[in-house]
Amino acid sequence: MFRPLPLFIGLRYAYSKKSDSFGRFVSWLSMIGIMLGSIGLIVIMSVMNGFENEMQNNILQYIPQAQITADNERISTTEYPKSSLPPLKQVNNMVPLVSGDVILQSAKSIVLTTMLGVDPSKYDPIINNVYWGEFATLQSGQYNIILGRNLASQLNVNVGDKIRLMVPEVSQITPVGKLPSQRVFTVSGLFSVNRDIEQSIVYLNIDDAAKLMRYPDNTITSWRLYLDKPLNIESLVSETLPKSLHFIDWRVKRGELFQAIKMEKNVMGLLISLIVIVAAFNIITSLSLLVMEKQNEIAILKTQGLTRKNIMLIFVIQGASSGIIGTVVGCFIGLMFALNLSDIMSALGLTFSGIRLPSVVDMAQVTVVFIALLLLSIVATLYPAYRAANIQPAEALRYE
Amino acid sequence: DAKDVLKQRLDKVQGFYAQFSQQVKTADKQVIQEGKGQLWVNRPNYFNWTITEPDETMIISDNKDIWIYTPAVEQVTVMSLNQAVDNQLLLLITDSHNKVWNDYRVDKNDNTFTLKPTNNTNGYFIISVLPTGMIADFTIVETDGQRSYYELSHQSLGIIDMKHFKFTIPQGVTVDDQR
Amino acid sequence: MNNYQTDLSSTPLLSTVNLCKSYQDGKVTTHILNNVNFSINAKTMTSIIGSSGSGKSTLLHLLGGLDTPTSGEVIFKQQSLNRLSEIRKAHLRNKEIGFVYQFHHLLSDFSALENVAMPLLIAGINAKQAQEQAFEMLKSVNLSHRSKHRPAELSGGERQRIAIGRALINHPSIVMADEPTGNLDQATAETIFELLIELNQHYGTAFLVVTHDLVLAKKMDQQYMMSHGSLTLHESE
Amino acid sequence: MNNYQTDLSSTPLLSTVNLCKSYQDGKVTTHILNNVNFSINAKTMTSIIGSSGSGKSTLLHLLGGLDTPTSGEVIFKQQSLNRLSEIRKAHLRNKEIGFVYQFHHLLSDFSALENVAMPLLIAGINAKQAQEQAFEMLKSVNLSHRSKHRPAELSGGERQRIAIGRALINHPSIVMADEPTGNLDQATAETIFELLIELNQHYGTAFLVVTHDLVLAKKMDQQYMMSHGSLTLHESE
Amino acid sequence: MLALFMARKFRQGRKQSGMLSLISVISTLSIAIGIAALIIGLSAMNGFERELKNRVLSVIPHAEFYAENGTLANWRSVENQIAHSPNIIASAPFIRFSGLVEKGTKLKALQVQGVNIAQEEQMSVLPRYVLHDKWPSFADNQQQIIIGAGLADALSAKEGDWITLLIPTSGDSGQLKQPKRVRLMVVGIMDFSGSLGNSVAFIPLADAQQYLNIGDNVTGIKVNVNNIYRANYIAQNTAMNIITPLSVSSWEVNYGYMYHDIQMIRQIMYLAMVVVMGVACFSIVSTLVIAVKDKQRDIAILKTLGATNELIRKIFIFYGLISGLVGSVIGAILGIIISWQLSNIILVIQSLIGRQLLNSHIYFIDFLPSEIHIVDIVIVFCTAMLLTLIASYYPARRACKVDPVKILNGF
Repeated sequence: MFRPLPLFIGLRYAYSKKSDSFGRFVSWLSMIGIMLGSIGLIVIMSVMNGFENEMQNNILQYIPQAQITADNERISTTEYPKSSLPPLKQVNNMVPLVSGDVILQSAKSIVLTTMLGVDPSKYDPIINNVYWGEFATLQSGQYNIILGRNLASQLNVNVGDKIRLMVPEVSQITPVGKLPSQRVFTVSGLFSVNRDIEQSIVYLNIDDAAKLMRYPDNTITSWRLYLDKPLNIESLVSETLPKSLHFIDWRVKRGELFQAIKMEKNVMGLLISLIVIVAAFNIITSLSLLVMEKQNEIAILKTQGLTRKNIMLIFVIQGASSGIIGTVVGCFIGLMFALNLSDIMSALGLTFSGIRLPSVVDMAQVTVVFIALLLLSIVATLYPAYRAANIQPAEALRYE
Repeated sequence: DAKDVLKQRLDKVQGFYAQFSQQVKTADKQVIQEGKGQLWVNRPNYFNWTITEPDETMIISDNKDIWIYTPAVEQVTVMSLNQAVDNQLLLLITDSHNKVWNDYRVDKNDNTFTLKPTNNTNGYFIISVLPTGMIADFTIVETDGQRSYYELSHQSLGIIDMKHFKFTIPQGVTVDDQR
Repeated sequence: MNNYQTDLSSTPLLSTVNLCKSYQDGKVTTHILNNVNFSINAKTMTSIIGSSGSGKSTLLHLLGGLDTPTSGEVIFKQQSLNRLSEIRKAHLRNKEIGFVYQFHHLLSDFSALENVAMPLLIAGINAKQAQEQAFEMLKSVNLSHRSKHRPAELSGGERQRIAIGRALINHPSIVMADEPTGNLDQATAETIFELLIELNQHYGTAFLVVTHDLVLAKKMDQQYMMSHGSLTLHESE
Repeated sequence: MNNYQTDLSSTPLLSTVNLCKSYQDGKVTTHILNNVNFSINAKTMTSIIGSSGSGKSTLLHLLGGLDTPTSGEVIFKQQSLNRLSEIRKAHLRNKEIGFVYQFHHLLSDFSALENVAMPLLIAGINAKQAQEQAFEMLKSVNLSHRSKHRPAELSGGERQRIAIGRALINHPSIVMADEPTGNLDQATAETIFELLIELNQHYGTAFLVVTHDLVLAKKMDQQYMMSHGSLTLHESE
Repeated sequence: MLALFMARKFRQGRKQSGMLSLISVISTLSIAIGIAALIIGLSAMNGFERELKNRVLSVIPHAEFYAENGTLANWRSVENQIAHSPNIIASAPFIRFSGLVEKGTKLKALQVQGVNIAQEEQMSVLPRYVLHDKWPSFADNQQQIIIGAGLADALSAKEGDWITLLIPTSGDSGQLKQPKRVRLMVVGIMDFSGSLGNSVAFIPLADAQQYLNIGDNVTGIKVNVNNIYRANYIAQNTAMNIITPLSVSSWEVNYGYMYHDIQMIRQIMYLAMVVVMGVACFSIVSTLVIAVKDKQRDIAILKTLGATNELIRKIFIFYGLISGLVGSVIGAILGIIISWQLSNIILVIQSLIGRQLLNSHIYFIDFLPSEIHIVDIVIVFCTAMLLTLIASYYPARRACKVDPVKILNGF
């Protein structure tokens, strides 16, 4: 006996032993349906976040996330010094960069990759991944190069070996044919991150790179921006820049893979939401069943002056209770699963084609799923509750 | 025929010096490079091609190897003469007995001669040589229609001092030896 | 305690003005009530006799505002029910009118005490106070020893007395009873009837009892006869 | 046509031996019938009068095998129903006993013809033949013009006649009618009653009619009075 | 069948109580959703598997044998031995090297395969994917090359264009020679409409030997096996009883993950949909229970007319089966129609959102294939009907328990 009344009656109907066991069995089932749906949604989303996050840590962290450059992809540091650039939010560092597509040729093989001409004194994420040689060896005029482990093995070179570096974009047409700007470099270090990055970038000294690119003095390819959250590049790119400058963002080269992951996330989400929709349908049917069962008692409550609104409230509470419990329990279990997915997976001996499933929980997403399911459970009760409120007492009581 | 006439004229000049200006256009007539520099030639197979624009480069053949020196990156690349298969025009000009002549058909139109490769896989050359053997200009046409036009000026004919064809490696320059 | 000694003794508590009601069942419309005119004074005991299916229950539902008449009016304390909003009618049913049916219609999931207290809870009275008043009512229907039991554990007579207690808990001006003793054996019916009379004297609540039991009907202050949808005053005593 | 001129004239078609029935409702047992002993001969019309709730319908259901007595026996054609299996009793209801209720109880989803033919279909007779026989029956209750109509489109009287037709379609030995004219106005009640008598003569089916209408009851061969669970023969004529 | 006739009549008659008709619509709908989604999903997976076979497994060799290091010298005897090993249905020598290709200012990395033209025709369906059937004009010693569509787009090269192949040349004393530049004419373009064609090129075997000047050596021997899914196992066995040391690799190394992913998604989809159908069938249960309650009076009447419990149970089982059947048929039809037109539907969607759903740089096909297998539909249908039967059993049993006495004498 507690206030408010609809809650008191609704919950008593939901969990009283006496009421027809079958009705409660069906509402149990819709609770399980919603629970399965919420677990599925949360786990799938977290795994997809995991993939995105892994992508972000493995790839976006190392390749230039965003760059500011002027016409034909070069910018003079005298005309646009670092100080002249507007402060941009979520940018935590800005360093000069000379970059371009280069051909690396060794005795054994010839590969295409991207060179990053960097100033060794400034920060670069690869520093603590150099496992052989020193990042500091990239001094100007030394013509040293630091390769990824995978690339080095493809070229069959080691620290100390010589490889030829050619810049196809910058070539000079001579009577002896087209001579690409090229030079022999000495491998002065190797880094190891992951197969993708080890093949995608090589490090040179910024001045050596500028010479190779035949840049005039004080000219670099771009100002390289380090972002807090490279994944939401949209907000950065929309900021205004001085007239002749423009952004280059990582999506130019790497956007496709992210699109694919996002697409897969949506498709999986759709699939799982089918379970939730059908479970919501189940709430409607099981609640209607209960309304049919309780027809006479509703009539009596009406004779005692219970208003239609309260009757509706009773059945919303009654119906939603299974949905809400299903959602709460489902989201909780889903969260637990998502948070320590790998241990659960290994415990069960499940592996998805051998790869470890990364899982990162994004609380914002979980809350959205939680609220959406709560709303769905409540909305699903509206129709039967409305029917209950509209029961004609005269008719219900007449049959008795 | 035209080939003999061309050979005869070229043999008249044992060596010469000239300044050149270069203009390279794509098939759709877009200028993609303009250059300047000087040229020293001693037949057979000696030439020194010093480009001052767009990037300073020296291409020197001492009848055995070709030295390509790019001061900007402090490096000289050396490869054997016959290895530089990429462009036979210089060989044609500097050595009329070279067997490479057999791969070319020559047509004559007044003082301009067009040399077309027999298996017409690569491009072709157009060269205008005055009866005195002095080369006024020449054009290299690539298979994709790209045309490099070289105009010679300030020619002075006569044997060139051999020092122009001897490359001494400057201090601190890396040698990219491809022989 | 609701002050029931209002100056109503002159004007009737409840009256109907040529009240009609008919049901559309497929192509056939059956006329249940045609032109019923009658009135009930406060604190009186009135009975309506008629065979089952003669429209007695329909009349009760119309008087209680549970159903809307096809034509005509029901006046309760000088207010016509037709003009009241649904919420005002619900409020009226909660405060002014009690219902008792042949079948007890108690809420099977609630204890006897909770069933009796329900109208109070609906009226918004807090749980503790509602429980006390309900317990008082259970005493006056001498069932205080059964307050915790569920309807299923009670006898027919006991259930009917709980139903009556529930109908009176809010001290309504009138209680509509539709065949209250219909399901009971002779003896229990008698005790129930005595209880009604006693509560009428004690709380001054008017009773409108629909029954097919002529014996009980005669004991009321006023008797009406209902046959085929029309109501006639039945002179007696 | 079922050959009803069996040598039953001497032994009673249907009889009860101190039949009792009581309902356990929570802790309370209400005794509906106590020690009913009576018998009905084939082809006779018998009526039972009694107030509603006096156990008339319960008796009918026990006689029809729809309900099992608390004690005592119902004998139908020398067979005690208690010993029959559920299926045999269902078979008996299908072939030997017809039911007619106050409320017509027709199947709202089926046409009049289909309603009447239903017992035949249940008995396993093929649809075409069942329809023919049903049409014949509709003629004998002069409703052949309404065969395609649904119950919703028929009047009260028409619906009751369809119900009677349905009860007789399988030429049962006896038809139990529970207040068959309860819902009808006086005139229609008369015609229905004449129809019953006519069908009794025509098919020789015994009728056991439960009614509170003394006038109709008197027209039967035998009258019984039911009050408070016991049955007494009511001398008349 | 009386029960069926009754069930059908009862179902039609359910119009009156609004709630019941809506509920039965909902339950039929949820079954239809479950079935349609499952059929579409399974057809899509069948489609992917078919495309995997046609576009990938029938083009790349099932397995390859190559020398421990460098090139295979006496490859003819090795090929002979391999060809006669069990389960090997075809074999051919091949050369593979990675290099760069340049056209004008554009430069791309690629993997070049030297193939024996005649043997390739038997081993793979590659010729079928060369556009404007240019395959016949592909001949030895013509400085010809066939490149993938993805590569052609990247270089904006079309048939007849000349491209320069940069091949690494290692001088004998190991110093770094200028990469060898070979001018080749694009004689044909292969369109796999998927990621396979992005970095692949074919040249005649003899030409490859000449460019790499490895004389008569080859990189290795490629084979097709009779059971593609045991390619690795067969290759390992064959290599064991051949004296020359050979290392082995099979399609599973680079493309196996595609096959396993398809199977995994298929399992997940089937599981999810069985849950959906299970939950859907239970809304049938509640619909039936409501129907039983709604038809309580009719059941009582039928009992008075002598209907046995068995008949009543059959009536309501049919009642459930009919709603299940209606749901399943709608679902199946919907599923079949959508699966049949899946590729076009996706194209329409793509044009609406303006973006390619399956990006040809990442997925091995850039369209959504679909192939309806009758067996899938039969299984799905039977599962649905079975679940409906189970779901109908409980309410049918409740229908028999209706006590006519309670209902009929209520008046």
